[in-house]
Amino acid sequence: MKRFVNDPKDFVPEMLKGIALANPKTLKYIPEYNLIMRTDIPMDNKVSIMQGSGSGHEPAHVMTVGKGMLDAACPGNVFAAPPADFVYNTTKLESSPMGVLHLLNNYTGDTMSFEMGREMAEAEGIEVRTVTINDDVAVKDSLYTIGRRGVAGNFFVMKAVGAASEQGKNLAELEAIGNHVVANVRTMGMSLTGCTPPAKGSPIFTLAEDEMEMGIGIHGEPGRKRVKLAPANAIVDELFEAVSSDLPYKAGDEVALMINGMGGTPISELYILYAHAHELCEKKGLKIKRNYVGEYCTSLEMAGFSLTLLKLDPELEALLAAPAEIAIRVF
Amino acid sequence: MKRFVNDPKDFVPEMLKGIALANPKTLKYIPEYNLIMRTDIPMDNKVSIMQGSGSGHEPAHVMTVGKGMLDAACPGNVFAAPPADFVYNTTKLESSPMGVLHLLNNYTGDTMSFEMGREMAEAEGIEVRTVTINDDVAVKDSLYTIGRRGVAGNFFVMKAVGAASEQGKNLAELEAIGNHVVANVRTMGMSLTGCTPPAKGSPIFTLAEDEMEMGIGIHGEPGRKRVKLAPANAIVDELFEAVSSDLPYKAGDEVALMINGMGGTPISELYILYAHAHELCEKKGLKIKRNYVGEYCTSLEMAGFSLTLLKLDPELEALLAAPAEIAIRVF
Amino acid sequence: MSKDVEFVVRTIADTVLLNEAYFSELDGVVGDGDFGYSIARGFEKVLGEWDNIDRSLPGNFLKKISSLIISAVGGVSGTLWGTAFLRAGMVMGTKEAITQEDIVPMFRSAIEGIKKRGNSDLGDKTLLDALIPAVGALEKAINEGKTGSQILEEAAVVAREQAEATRPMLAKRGRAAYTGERSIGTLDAGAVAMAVLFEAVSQAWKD
Amino acid sequence: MSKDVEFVVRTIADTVLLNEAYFSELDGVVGDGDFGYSIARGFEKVLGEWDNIDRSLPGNFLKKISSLIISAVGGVSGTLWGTAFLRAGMVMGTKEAITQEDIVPMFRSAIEGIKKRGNSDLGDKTLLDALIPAVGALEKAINEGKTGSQILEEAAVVAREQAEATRPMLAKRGRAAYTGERSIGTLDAGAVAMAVLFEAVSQAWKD
Ligand SMILES: Nc1ncnc2c1ncn2[C@@H]1O[C@H](COP(=O)(O)OP(=O)(O)O)[C@@H](O)[C@H]1O
Ligand SMILES: Nc1ncnc2c1ncn2[C@@H]1O[C@H](COP(=O)(O)OP(=O)(O)O)[C@@H](O)[C@H]1O
Ligand SMILES: [Mg+2]
Ligand SMILES: [Mg+2]
Ligand SMILES: [Mg+2]
Ligand SMILES: [Mg+2]
Repeated sequence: MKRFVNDPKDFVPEMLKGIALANPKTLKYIPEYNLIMRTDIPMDNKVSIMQGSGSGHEPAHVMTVGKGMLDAACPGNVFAAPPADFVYNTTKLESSPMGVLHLLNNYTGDTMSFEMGREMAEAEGIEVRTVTINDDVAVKDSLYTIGRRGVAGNFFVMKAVGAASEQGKNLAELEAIGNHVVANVRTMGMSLTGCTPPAKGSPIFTLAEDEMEMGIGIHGEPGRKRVKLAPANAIVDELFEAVSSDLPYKAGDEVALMINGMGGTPISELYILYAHAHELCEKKGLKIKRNYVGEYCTSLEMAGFSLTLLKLDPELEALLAAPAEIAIRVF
Repeated sequence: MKRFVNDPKDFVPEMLKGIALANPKTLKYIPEYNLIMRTDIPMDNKVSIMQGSGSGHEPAHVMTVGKGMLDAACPGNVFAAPPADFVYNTTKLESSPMGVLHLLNNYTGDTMSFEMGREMAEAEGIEVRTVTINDDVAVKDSLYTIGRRGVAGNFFVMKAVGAASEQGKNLAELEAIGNHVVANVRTMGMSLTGCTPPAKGSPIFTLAEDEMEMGIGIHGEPGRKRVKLAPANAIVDELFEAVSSDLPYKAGDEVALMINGMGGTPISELYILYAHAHELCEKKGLKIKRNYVGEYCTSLEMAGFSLTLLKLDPELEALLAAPAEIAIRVF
Repeated sequence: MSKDVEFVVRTIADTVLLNEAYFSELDGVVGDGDFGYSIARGFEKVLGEWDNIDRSLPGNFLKKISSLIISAVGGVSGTLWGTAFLRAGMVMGTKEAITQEDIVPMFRSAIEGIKKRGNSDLGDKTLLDALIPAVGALEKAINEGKTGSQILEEAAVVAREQAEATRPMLAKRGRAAYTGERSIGTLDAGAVAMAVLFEAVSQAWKD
Repeated sequence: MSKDVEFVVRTIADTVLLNEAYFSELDGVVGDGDFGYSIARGFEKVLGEWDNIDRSLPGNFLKKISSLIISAVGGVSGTLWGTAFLRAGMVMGTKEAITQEDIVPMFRSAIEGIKKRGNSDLGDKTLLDALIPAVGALEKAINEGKTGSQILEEAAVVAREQAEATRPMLAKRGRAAYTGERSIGTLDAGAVAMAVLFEAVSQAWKD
């Protein structure tokens, strides 16, 4: 695997420096905590919203910091949760009298860091609430795991609570909106290739030329099964069936449909996948009110995609349609 | 090479169908000519602008059709110029009393198709002008070639003439603006991997794990030299030197800086490259007024990037900053 | 209309489709690897419309072949091959049948059309480097009163020799030209295609 | 402060850095391949600050190790290893030196901390599956009045055996748990790390 890199250990900080240099007016970079934050926060009349999670999922989440979405993101290394220390310090730096909302993708590591970081912040009197995102239908909820993973559906949570916070909604209201999105969003992903964390230098797993992996996570975790490569439409059929048969979708529902590229799949192919997913929605009687085709939550250079459905109501639709000003436009 | 595809021959039409399905209000798709066009054109008081070129460069150009940029795009197959027939029929369908502007990337095939298509349209009384884009400094202008290739710099041409046409500028004015951008924009690209046209099924060229290709085109044409893989900053050094030493850049100039991904390079790496390019601009005394980091003009799934500099003046800067509404937001 | 022109075009079309991958591969060495694919899409369209093509006159037949190619193939190959068939059709005008005397003028006019549209000539490492000498051989054999299959065979031998002779040349036209010196040592895809097509027609004629 | 605690932590840090790639590789089989990298960044920071760490008391020393790890390592490993050193430090409180009687309580408290933060226990296919039995062996050897190097050697043998014994287990915690049945037949990276560290400390003690 070849990539553009200097010292692999500098991968994350150099990327963050680039983001800050490209957005000098709106964003600032605090190297100590891998922190990208809005220059204009905290504000007295607005809840601050942050997300941590590992690096390697860009544009999530460091490139979605900006008015109308996140106020700060403090990622860990590639595919590693941020240290509890980053969570604590970021919470403190962006702490507003209206409180701080943590958005957390449901993984053991992230949960541990966010719990510890939250405890440390609360000990200093900062009010914190947490929305836990777990939209991945590939992982069966079981006693053995901490439940479903948070994947590309996190975009809709960020967008909805980001828009609502600009309207001045309070912390409890934002928590409720975030949980409402979580209850209505489902995702499943797959990949054609593995991916290579810069510091590791070799792929996390490899797939033969005629294989693909279904139910993949966003950290190069192998999925639930490895099967023979299939035509694009057949792959969409399988993901759509898994996602749309999971509650809460039924004929007549209005939805947002997202085809999210994993990093190595060209946008041309994403639109081929979208075309078929769109038709499957129509066949099932789901009305597509908003669509998203592009890269939202990636796994480095992995070739693959995920399919997300979000059930809409008028309030949610308005929040998704609200303006946002972020480094990379993904909506 | 694995990709998401059904019948490889349907690659382009299926992608175009996806774009139209995703943008039902603003775009329509005319399969006969691979044509994506705005639903609201032609207009009596606005010059229509079109671009052809091959497919495989998405988002260029089918995903940049919309108010404020292109009015229509009629790509050929992957990496193949559109047939003269497409150019002719598209020109006819979008023909406005104010005329039609052709944007042409300087390649033999595209030039031949656009010349033939233009002659056919002019024979029916449609007024056409052509702006030829040739920003690639990797190719030496020589007797043996038709001159420099048009690459990622085409984005700035589209954006500037698109914005100016919305202001009601006439055909001659738009031609002048387009040529002004061409005179002030320079690009050079490189790659870490080849790419695989869907119908070909095998890579156009392959690079060893320790090799890279400098001065690459956007069609998988090999570049000027194959050299040992270098750290990210050293690669940026070389492209920046080639681009910025070409006229017309000098200390004190205001510029737009673009790092364009070739399709298979994650956005994280593009920001690492941007960080160093930004610092080189500052060192040379170039003032970055606008920056662009992402995918603008790609080569399928190729891992690589190009670096573009555009010298700005206040008029050009305003045109770049004007709003545009396209399927994919790239500005 | 004479059956010969139909037979030749049909052989060309079938041969192009058979060699799609091979032609693309040749173009991939220093070009962009689309030559076989592009031109195959043109002749695929020709074959798809085969039974509906106006055969009243050879000139009309050839012009229709041209417009089918131009509507299906973009860029260099669509324009140049379309131009070639258009020019050949124009030479025939309203003649009822093709005779041996028509052959060389048709080819010469096609060559002129390619040169003009392509701004190219002998020595630029293009299909012209095989086509022009092959037509020279055709003319010589006709003048010497050889039989149809002798004529075609001699043209095919020359086309193949000259296609091979593109190897040491520097590409001056088409996408291969951008690679400069690198094109030296590679075969030109279009020239090889000419050799393959002349050989196929010569072989089919004998069978 | 007793030199022993410093020696053990130093050996752990050096060993983690030496095994960075190996530990990541183990985690890559059914996990996400970052374990070695993550934990190495923590001990790298420890070594970077080595000379500045407050050595007035073993408790303070261990707590500082903990906070260095927590500031450098994210997620599971940062939290769990940070918790372990914090708990060990808290057991020491303000004692001037570590004695043999302190060893087992320190380890037990560290284990309790990991169990609580990790919501995990024996049999979940984690580092606990090597650590808990190794500490059991440590306790037994101490009670039997063995020498320092005998004690460490017995713990190391058990840690290695139990790390190997994670192979047939189904992962119930950490990222490996998401792969379900697939985790069967693979070694747990954290458990192997425990074996490697006990062996390294045992070896270093002898030298
Ligand atoms: N200007 C030209 N004049 C004549 N023949 C040309 C010219 N340019 C290219 N060719 C021929 O066309 C072939 C390439 O065709 P094709 O791959 O379809 O075009 P492109 O270079 O646009 O991809 C070359 O191998 C060469 O024989
Ligand atoms: N909940 C837990 N309790 C105890 N140990 C755990 C737990 N989860 C994971 N581990 C240990 O940590 C190791 C993986 O660490 P690391 O790769 O840093 O975490 P992550 O799974 O977040 O990538 C596993 O091999 C296992 O031994
Ligand atoms: Mg991890
Ligand atoms: Mg081509
Ligand atoms: Mg070609
Ligand atoms: Mg791990």
